[in-house]
Amino acid sequence: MKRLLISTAIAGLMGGTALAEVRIGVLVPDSGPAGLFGPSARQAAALAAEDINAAGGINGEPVELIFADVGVPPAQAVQAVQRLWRSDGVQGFVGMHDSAVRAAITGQLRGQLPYVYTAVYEGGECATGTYVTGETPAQQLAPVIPWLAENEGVSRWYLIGNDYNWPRDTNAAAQEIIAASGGTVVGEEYVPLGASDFDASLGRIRSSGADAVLVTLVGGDSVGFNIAYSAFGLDQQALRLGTLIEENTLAGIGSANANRLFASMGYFAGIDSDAARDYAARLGATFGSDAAQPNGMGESIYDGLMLLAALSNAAGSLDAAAVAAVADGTAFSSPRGEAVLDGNHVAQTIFLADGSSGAFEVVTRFDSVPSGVTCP
Amino acid sequence: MTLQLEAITGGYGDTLVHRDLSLALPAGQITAIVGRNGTGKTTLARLIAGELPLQGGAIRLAGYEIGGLPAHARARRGIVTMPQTGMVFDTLSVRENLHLTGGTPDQIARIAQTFPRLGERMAQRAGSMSGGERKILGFARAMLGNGKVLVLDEPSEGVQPENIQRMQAEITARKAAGAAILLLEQNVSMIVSIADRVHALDTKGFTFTLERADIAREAVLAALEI
Amino acid sequence: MSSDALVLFALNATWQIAALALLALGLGLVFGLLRIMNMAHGDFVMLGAYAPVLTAQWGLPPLAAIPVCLLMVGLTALIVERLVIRHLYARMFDSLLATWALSILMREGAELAFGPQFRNVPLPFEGVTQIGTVGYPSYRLLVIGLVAAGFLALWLWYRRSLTGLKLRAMVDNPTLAEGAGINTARLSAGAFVAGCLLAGLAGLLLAPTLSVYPGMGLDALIRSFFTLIVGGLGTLEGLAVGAAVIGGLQAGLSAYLSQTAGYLGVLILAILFLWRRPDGLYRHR
Amino acid sequence: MGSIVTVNLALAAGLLLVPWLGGDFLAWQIGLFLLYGVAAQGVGFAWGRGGFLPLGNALFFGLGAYGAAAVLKATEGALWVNLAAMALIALLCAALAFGIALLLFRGRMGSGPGFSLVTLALVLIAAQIAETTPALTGGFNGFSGYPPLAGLDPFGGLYPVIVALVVAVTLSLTLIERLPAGLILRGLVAQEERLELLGFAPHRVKAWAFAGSAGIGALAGSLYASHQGIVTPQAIGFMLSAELVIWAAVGGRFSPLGPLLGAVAIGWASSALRDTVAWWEVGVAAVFLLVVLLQPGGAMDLIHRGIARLGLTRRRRDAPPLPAPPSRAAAARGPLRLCDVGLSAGGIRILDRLSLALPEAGILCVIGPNGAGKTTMLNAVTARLPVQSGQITLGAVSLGGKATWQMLDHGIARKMQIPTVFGALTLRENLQLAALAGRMRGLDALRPSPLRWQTPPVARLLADPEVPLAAGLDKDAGHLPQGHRQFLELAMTLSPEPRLVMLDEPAAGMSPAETQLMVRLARDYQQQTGAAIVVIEHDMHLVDALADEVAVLHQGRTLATGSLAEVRRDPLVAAVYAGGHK
Repeated sequence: MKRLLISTAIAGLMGGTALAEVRIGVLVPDSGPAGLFGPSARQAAALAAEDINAAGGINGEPVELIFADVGVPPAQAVQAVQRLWRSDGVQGFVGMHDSAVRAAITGQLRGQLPYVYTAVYEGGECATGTYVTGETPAQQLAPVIPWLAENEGVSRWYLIGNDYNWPRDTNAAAQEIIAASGGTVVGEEYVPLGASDFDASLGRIRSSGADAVLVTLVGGDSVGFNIAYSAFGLDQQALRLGTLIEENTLAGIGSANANRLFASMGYFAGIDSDAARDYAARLGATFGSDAAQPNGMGESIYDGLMLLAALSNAAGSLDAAAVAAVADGTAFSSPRGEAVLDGNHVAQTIFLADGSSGAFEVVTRFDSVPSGVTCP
Repeated sequence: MTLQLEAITGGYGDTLVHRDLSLALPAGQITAIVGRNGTGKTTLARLIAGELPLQGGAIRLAGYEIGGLPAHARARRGIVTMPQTGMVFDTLSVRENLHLTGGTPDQIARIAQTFPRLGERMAQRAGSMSGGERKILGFARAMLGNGKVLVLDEPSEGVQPENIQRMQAEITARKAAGAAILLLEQNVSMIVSIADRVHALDTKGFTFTLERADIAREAVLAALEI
Repeated sequence: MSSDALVLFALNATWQIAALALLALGLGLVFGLLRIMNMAHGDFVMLGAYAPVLTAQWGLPPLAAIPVCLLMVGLTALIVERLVIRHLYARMFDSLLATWALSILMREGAELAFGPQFRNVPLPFEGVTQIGTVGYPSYRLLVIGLVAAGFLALWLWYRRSLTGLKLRAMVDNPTLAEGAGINTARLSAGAFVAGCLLAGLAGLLLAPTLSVYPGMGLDALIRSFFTLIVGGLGTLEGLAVGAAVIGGLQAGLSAYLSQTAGYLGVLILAILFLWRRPDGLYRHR
Repeated sequence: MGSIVTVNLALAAGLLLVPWLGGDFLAWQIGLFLLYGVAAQGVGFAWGRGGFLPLGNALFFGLGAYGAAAVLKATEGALWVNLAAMALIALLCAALAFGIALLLFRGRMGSGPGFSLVTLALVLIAAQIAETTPALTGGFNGFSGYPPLAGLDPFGGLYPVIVALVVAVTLSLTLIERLPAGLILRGLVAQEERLELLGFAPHRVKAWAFAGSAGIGALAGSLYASHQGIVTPQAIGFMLSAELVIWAAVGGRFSPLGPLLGAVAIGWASSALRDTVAWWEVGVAAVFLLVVLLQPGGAMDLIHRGIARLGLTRRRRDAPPLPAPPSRAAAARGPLRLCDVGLSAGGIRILDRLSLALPEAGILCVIGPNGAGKTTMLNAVTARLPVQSGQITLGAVSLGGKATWQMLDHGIARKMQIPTVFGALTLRENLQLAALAGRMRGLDALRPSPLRWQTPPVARLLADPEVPLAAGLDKDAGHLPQGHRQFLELAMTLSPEPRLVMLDEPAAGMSPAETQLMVRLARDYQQQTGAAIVVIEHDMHLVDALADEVAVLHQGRTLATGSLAEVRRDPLVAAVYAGGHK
């Protein structure tokens, strides 16, 4: 990790002379609440750059990554974006961060540079020049809810999330999918970010008679909720499905509290494929003891870079208009599997994993799941 | 033990109240200082106690320089001060106030006999007592423990005459036990009754000294400019 | 409301109150005795919560978490007192700002030392205790019991012991306390370290019920603050009352309206108290 | 005045050179930090000048930002409509802050942390609302999709507008320091009690300061909306509030430029270091800690000291004094009467149905043993302590329920037992404040000429060769010896020409010569103005020299009144003094 930091720092300082490279800005959270994804995201980016360069680079030029910390308020995040763009000559961006930062970045870029957004999010991003590899609610839920209904026999859903855009939009999508699968929503509630007391919610879940709970709490809130959930023995009553519970969050929850805790994402460290195993092995080989726990949020940067490279190679340059002209249908592969750009989102593989053992075990996979986002 | 103030200088920050003031408090003697308000009697008490930093000079207790010690260390060496105000812990009970000074149960029982008002109010919060009663409690605190130098700042203020008599008896007893006592008082009768030496203090320093034989009401009143 | 629901609500409210009282205890001690607003309080809670994580990492038996916690938190508090707090005893704003800077330092330091990821502290024992027909997590009941016993013991100690007497004397009249031979500088240092140790122990006890990560202190700090504001800054009784009001209000509003209402309700209550009853419910003196 | 113009011209020129030297991008970067800096200037103003620390000033920054964004969306870039709306938003924020501060400071809340915590709670509430009402604010993801102010490009035309705001705010803050308003604020921090006795309402002064602080924050926020093109809950959150305080502290809260410097330096350094140095946050925290511990005046304090060492500070020229307008205190009429006044504190009865009629003119000396309630009586009259029973009337007017600061308008002025002067201010400034007392109206606080007012009593005192004030007018009052401090406080007490002067042990700590002077000055004032003077005194020589009448207080009651000889003969008085008390 330190070596990587230093090398990127040096690369940044020497940047002025090394003109024969394609510079990509990589926006990752090093600080703030999402800071725990920073190390895995940086490592994913490093592996992607290695792979891109090994395959001939972007349009024949080696790729150079310039990182910026976007785990900060939007106003400071766009400072970094502007600096990379205007001072460091970055030609395209890949970013994994929250939606507020994304909205601020698209407002600054205004389609002048290609920008790939890779985080799980609520859907609906249609800004010009912006491409999205992150999982949408439709992707995470549309195949999964019917599957759980069929295989786990659940139909009475309780929706709980933090009180902001992503959980609300996710639950709006969930409402439709649950109804379509023949289930009912027996409760829906939102708690403020940073909540630490879930007793009242757990009481409501118990009395609602729910047999499944869709958890769209984030970070520490999710950890706290899931610990209390098991303490009250609710795992016996209802399974949980999380759309943002990755390996770090699961580690915080602990194996003792993870009985019947499912998660639905495009990547898990435990995916049983050559690409995923190879990815994990290379992380260990490259970063040794500094290797961060691979997870869907961090790994998504790899996908983003692969998509940007594929787009650029298809267009022959990173010019925004040229990229836009060829974008639709561009395919790329990653540890997640194959994905194809459909509009400005990707149709991708979604995995459903069970965390009961304390580590995610993939239960089933759904290929080429569409994003459900159609832009005008 | 004798307490010796050698040319001490001090006050409140930049505002110096005493400059090069010298004074000896011999063991087994009651030394009184009289003077109008604002001449710095309380400041002197606070300088001796260590509440205010010494800005010059030395304070020696039996020859040992204590002018640089913090207040609690001076207290542990036997310098006991009864301040003019804030002489008791208002939120503590009377018994706790006495206990804190190091009074043994026997001593506390004895002082409670001497001052029956205290004996009746052992469990009461000190802050709920009248000003005079708090003076008595503050005085009793100073009398407990093993003070070798007692600095008493207006102990009789607001106290009933019969209790002033008892105070005088206590002070005299401590004198007999060898304590050096500094009495800062405006109560002329008390000074006339028990003081061995009286210094008159003005804003410029000590103006004159009366020895035991010369201490008479008129002479002390002259010092007070009444 | 069914009787089961009522019992569950009562238990939840009790748990809330116990947890709040436990969290706020160290902060209340430091403020009540020293008039220092320790903005780094939450970070001492965080440090205490990491003790079982480190103990497990080093392969020590679970009970070793207690000495590890005391040592780690105590040493940090001692250094902090020496370098920072000691110089700020009479400067309320400055102590607030300095401990706030400390809070950032400790949080960032923890992130560098322990990593940014969430840690899980397993419960020392699993299980649910039946109270009537309601099952309640046994560990929570244990913590409630410990907090109640601890408060009682602390109250007795504060009222009856010589050190407690010296502390009360120092709070009442520091000058006179010095005059009575009490080394207030050392007593203050001791009080600060004790307050931090209590914060650390709160972190240790609550760790199995919380998400443990470097930034967890902020939430602990804010909740402790509002407890103190309502209870009145500075007495043990007030702290218990404050925890009861805040915990009860939050539990009640969360149960009958929503979590957001509970959160806003606590903030509004705190403002009302600061405005109309700055001494809190339990009047000091 | 010259230096203000120079500094602000240099600031404007320096900032306007940024895009020319460093390019539009650098100007855009600096623009954000300047806007933060302006909001931090607001915090610095409240904290450094007003003496209270707002921990939630992002509330006003955020309200300004959201408000401006909504206006920009609704009005689609009509410049004057936009500007008027932004000004209105800033005014509304200022009014909100004024109301909050008035409510809070009127109660028992001092300038302590209670106020800070309320502002913290307010900003937490605001952030929660902003985050959870997507329909109104765009929620967590932010409010966007509006044009910038007058279509100005954030990378071009907007920057000069930001610089204009920075210079306007800096200029205003610097000017206020040189105006009566600034002097009053400094007096507030230096010695709130004396300011109140001079007839200024501290809670109103603080409310004005907080309103200014909030208005500045809102203006910065409204330009921030244009600069960013998106407003998210962070703009109204706790973290930004906290950073505003850090910037103000590190840059220097006592100087208008300090917070600006702090915000630009730390903001810019953070943005440069964030991506390469993992320790940057630790570094900022460490710098903050060191500033709090070692350099409370922040960086600007160091710079000021450096300038002072270089000898670059200019001496201010003294403008000739102007005659002060008539004082409201001089117009008051009616003798003061205390009727059965009862007052207890801490469970102890201090005034016990005290009745005392003061003469309408002449000097009354109040004597009595310690603890008789003499000073408490003055505290009851000046409303420093609440009277629990009985009545205090001035002519036909009841003084019950009035506040200390209202007493001067009733003609009552007071000198305290321990002289309270504005220690951090020079003698001249002390007297300037006293000249404003009872005479200043409305906008006088923002005009320079009231600082040149000279009042007849002060003019007489300064002209008196024996009074030791005229020589050291530019020294800090805090460095005066005790006796001189008494004369300064006397000058300030007499300056508003009060009809009732209360002097609490005016000769304490004075030499005999000084005491005689004090007697002469009090006598002179009484004869020149025909006022009533109440003197509390232990020194019988002084009482003898001064008193037209004497009142003896004992255990909270009036024991006797009459001439000194009469009360000396009174057997009750003799009994009280028999214990040996004077």
